[in-house]
Amino acid sequence: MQATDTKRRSKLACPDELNHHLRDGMRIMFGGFMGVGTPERLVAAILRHGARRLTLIGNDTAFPHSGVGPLIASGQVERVITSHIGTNPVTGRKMLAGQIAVELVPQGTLAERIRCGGAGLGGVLTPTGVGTMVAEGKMRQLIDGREYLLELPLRAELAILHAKRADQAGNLVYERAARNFNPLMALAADKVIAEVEEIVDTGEIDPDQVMTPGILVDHLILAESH
Amino acid sequence: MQATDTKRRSKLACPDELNHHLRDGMRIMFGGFMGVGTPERLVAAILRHGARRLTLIGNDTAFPHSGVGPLIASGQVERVITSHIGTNPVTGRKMLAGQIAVELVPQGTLAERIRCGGAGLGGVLTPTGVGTMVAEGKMRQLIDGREYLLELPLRAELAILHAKRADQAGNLVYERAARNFNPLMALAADKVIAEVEEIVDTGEIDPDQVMTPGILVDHLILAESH
Amino acid sequence: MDAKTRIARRVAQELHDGDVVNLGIGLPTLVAHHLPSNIEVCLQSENGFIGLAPLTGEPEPGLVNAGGQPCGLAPGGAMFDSAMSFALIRGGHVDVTVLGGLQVDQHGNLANWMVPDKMIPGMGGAMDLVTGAKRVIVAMEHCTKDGAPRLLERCTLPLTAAARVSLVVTELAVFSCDRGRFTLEELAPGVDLATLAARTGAGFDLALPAAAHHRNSLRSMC
Amino acid sequence: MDAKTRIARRVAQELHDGDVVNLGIGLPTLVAHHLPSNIEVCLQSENGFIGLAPLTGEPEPGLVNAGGQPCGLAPGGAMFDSAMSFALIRGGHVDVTVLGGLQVDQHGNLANWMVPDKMIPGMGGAMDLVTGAKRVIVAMEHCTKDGAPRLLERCTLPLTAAARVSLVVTELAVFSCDRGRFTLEELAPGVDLATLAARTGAGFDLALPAAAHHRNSLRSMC
Repeated sequence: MQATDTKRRSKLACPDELNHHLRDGMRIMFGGFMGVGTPERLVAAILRHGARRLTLIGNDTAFPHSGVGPLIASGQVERVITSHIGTNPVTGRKMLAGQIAVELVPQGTLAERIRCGGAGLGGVLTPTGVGTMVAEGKMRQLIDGREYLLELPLRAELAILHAKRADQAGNLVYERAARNFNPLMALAADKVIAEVEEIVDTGEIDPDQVMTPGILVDHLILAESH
Repeated sequence: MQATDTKRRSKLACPDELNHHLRDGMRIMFGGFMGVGTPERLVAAILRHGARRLTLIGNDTAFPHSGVGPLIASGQVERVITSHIGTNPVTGRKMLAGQIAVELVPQGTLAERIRCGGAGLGGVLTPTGVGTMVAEGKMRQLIDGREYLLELPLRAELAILHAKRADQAGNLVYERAARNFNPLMALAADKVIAEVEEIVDTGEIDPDQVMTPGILVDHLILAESH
Repeated sequence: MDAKTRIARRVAQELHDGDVVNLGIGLPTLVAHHLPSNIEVCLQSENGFIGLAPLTGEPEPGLVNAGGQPCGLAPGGAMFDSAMSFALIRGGHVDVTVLGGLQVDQHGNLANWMVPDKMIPGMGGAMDLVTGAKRVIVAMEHCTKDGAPRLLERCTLPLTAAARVSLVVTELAVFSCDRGRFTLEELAPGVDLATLAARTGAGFDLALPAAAHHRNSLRSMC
Repeated sequence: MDAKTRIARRVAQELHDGDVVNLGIGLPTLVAHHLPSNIEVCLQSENGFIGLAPLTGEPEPGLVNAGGQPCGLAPGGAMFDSAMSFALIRGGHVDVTVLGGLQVDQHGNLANWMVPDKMIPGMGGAMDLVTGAKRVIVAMEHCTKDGAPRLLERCTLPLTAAARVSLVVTELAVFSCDRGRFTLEELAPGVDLATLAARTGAGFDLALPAAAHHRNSLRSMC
């Protein structure tokens, strides 16, 4: 059985690690809700790298100068799949100008679609959106006399997450409402990079308190100290 | 806003509380995996109460003398929806004798069906069971060229859970592998009663470490000290 | 007392001790400040927790409400991820959701998430909340800034959810929605029926005297 | 060395450093004791954690493997609920699952969860594991106690999953399943082709010499 005393690898990487995983036209999921729980250092790294024609998937586009907002402003984003753009007027302006495509998804449906993508599920039936524009073009299904919409999985090539604490094995612990979409996206991307405020030795986090198992995380980047 | 200094109600109840919620023919979900994470004191209370024609929903029927095993032996159970009965030969014997109906559900599908029932979802598409007996009678759906089965929600009138620790408000923390189906069932039953090893004052559990929010739990029963 | 405060106060009276309540951004947030002193409710915040409370003292990292503003956490609060947050919302574990509205119609339809070609913020969690909460209360000013009625026979803006609104509270009146008609439950002090009718874009029934024992407030206000 | 140990040792050689592996109850559990010393794998336990390790010292409350037996937890382990456990399994986050089998056929079908009218333990997590793991290895004795072959052209018992088996390891041989045929990858020491063919209920191809650079072990053993 795996020896508990062999060398333990660390997933800690230097901030440039992200560059190896970026390319034009890729789909990126980002954790966060109004920027809270968004890995700002990784967002800055994407800005510096300059990858273009990106599709971003996340709850909202935050504010012009926080969260993923700067990526919207920089013109690197071609498409956003999100539940809300109201706090970032740049997204709205670019959408109306035809510079960014915005697919609006109800927040709970967005969570379930990402979860499906990560959990090997082919889709989920939700009552949310029945009788609204959201239902257009979707398969409907009556279950026990109630109507549901079939919502399909979402996956991405890369997920960028933010966590409070990690161990070297990549186990993550989130703090307060910064958890939000992060644990779901950890399941739903080919490559998962987490920005963390603190890294501790493997074994120092109580296994009961891990919120994202380390096997889902490829690389850890330390958030800049403030 | 809710005053933080008003009286805080406690959900702690006496063990007889369960009697008010039992009736013949009801559906009961029980947490646990091979009996680990099953509320043994609540199982004993059902035995004493004598409610009959029960439908039990849970991962497995444990062993003849642990977990929900004694309820199988007592003849109170008419039907079981479960993934595994192999460790309890009594279940198998009663099934072959036509005394208990057993609906076998793949474990991951059982988890998703309960989650759907608790999350207001109408069903979920899973690849598990395609090409097997499990697919019989189920709607099939091709998504991106892969075949999935539509699996429907499960709910119950009562869920009996086991947790390590609760606060008076009903927030639950599970220990190790005793978590299993408990958090899912907390969402999926009309009434939720949790047996806990320890109760602490409201506010003593770090909100980040709560695994089942107290709003889902109706009553707490203290496990007998050993 | 301004219109928004009046609305928030009135909505607060609809909440019951022990309710799990989600309050939308803006006007609905004010409801929290007008709860009767003898009830305690648990506020759910769709960004991932129960136990939303006013900020007292220093802001905590990561502790923000669904508008992204620093907030507090009541004792007994619990944090979770977005899937769990909406499992609670969609699964009927939230007793009451209070939202703002652009339009509500007599069929219980609500429109509050976009104005085509003009304002498209997105639905955020509103569609799930209106679909999943046990009771949907819309808290809004009776007319638009231009004086156009917001209570209509049929919404003209894209819907948030169909046939889910239970109660509409404005600064002029309280209406319930049931069986395809508005029912006037209450008139605000100093408002007469003719004024109300003129500012309302749909007909409405009066709460029947026979049902008045359920509607003490109407009796006392009319 | 008995048949089961031989099988477990051989399966262990299929695992790679860093793999996330689920080992079924019974024979597959033995694989953990034969891992090469230069690799480290992470064992997933479908009752809700990663980091399954042998029990050392006192049993911890609630810490049991998927067979309900007390076990240990490696540093870096993490616990979760059953929905998350199967999200990992179904979602392709488990690299290898090793399971016992009653029958495997040349189409990659596996039957291992019931014998009608005789033994119906239920599928537990097996259907999800076989459907979702990136690689499915069946570890079983080559024939039944009665000497009937378990490797068949077509399974006669109810399937666990269709066309998902990658490799079958028995005490006599190692077969891969691909394009509707078994391919013999390896013969155990002292076993000849005629004996193998007599005990196997399906035809099989020999691994082509052209592909032998991928199959050094076959070349060395034949």
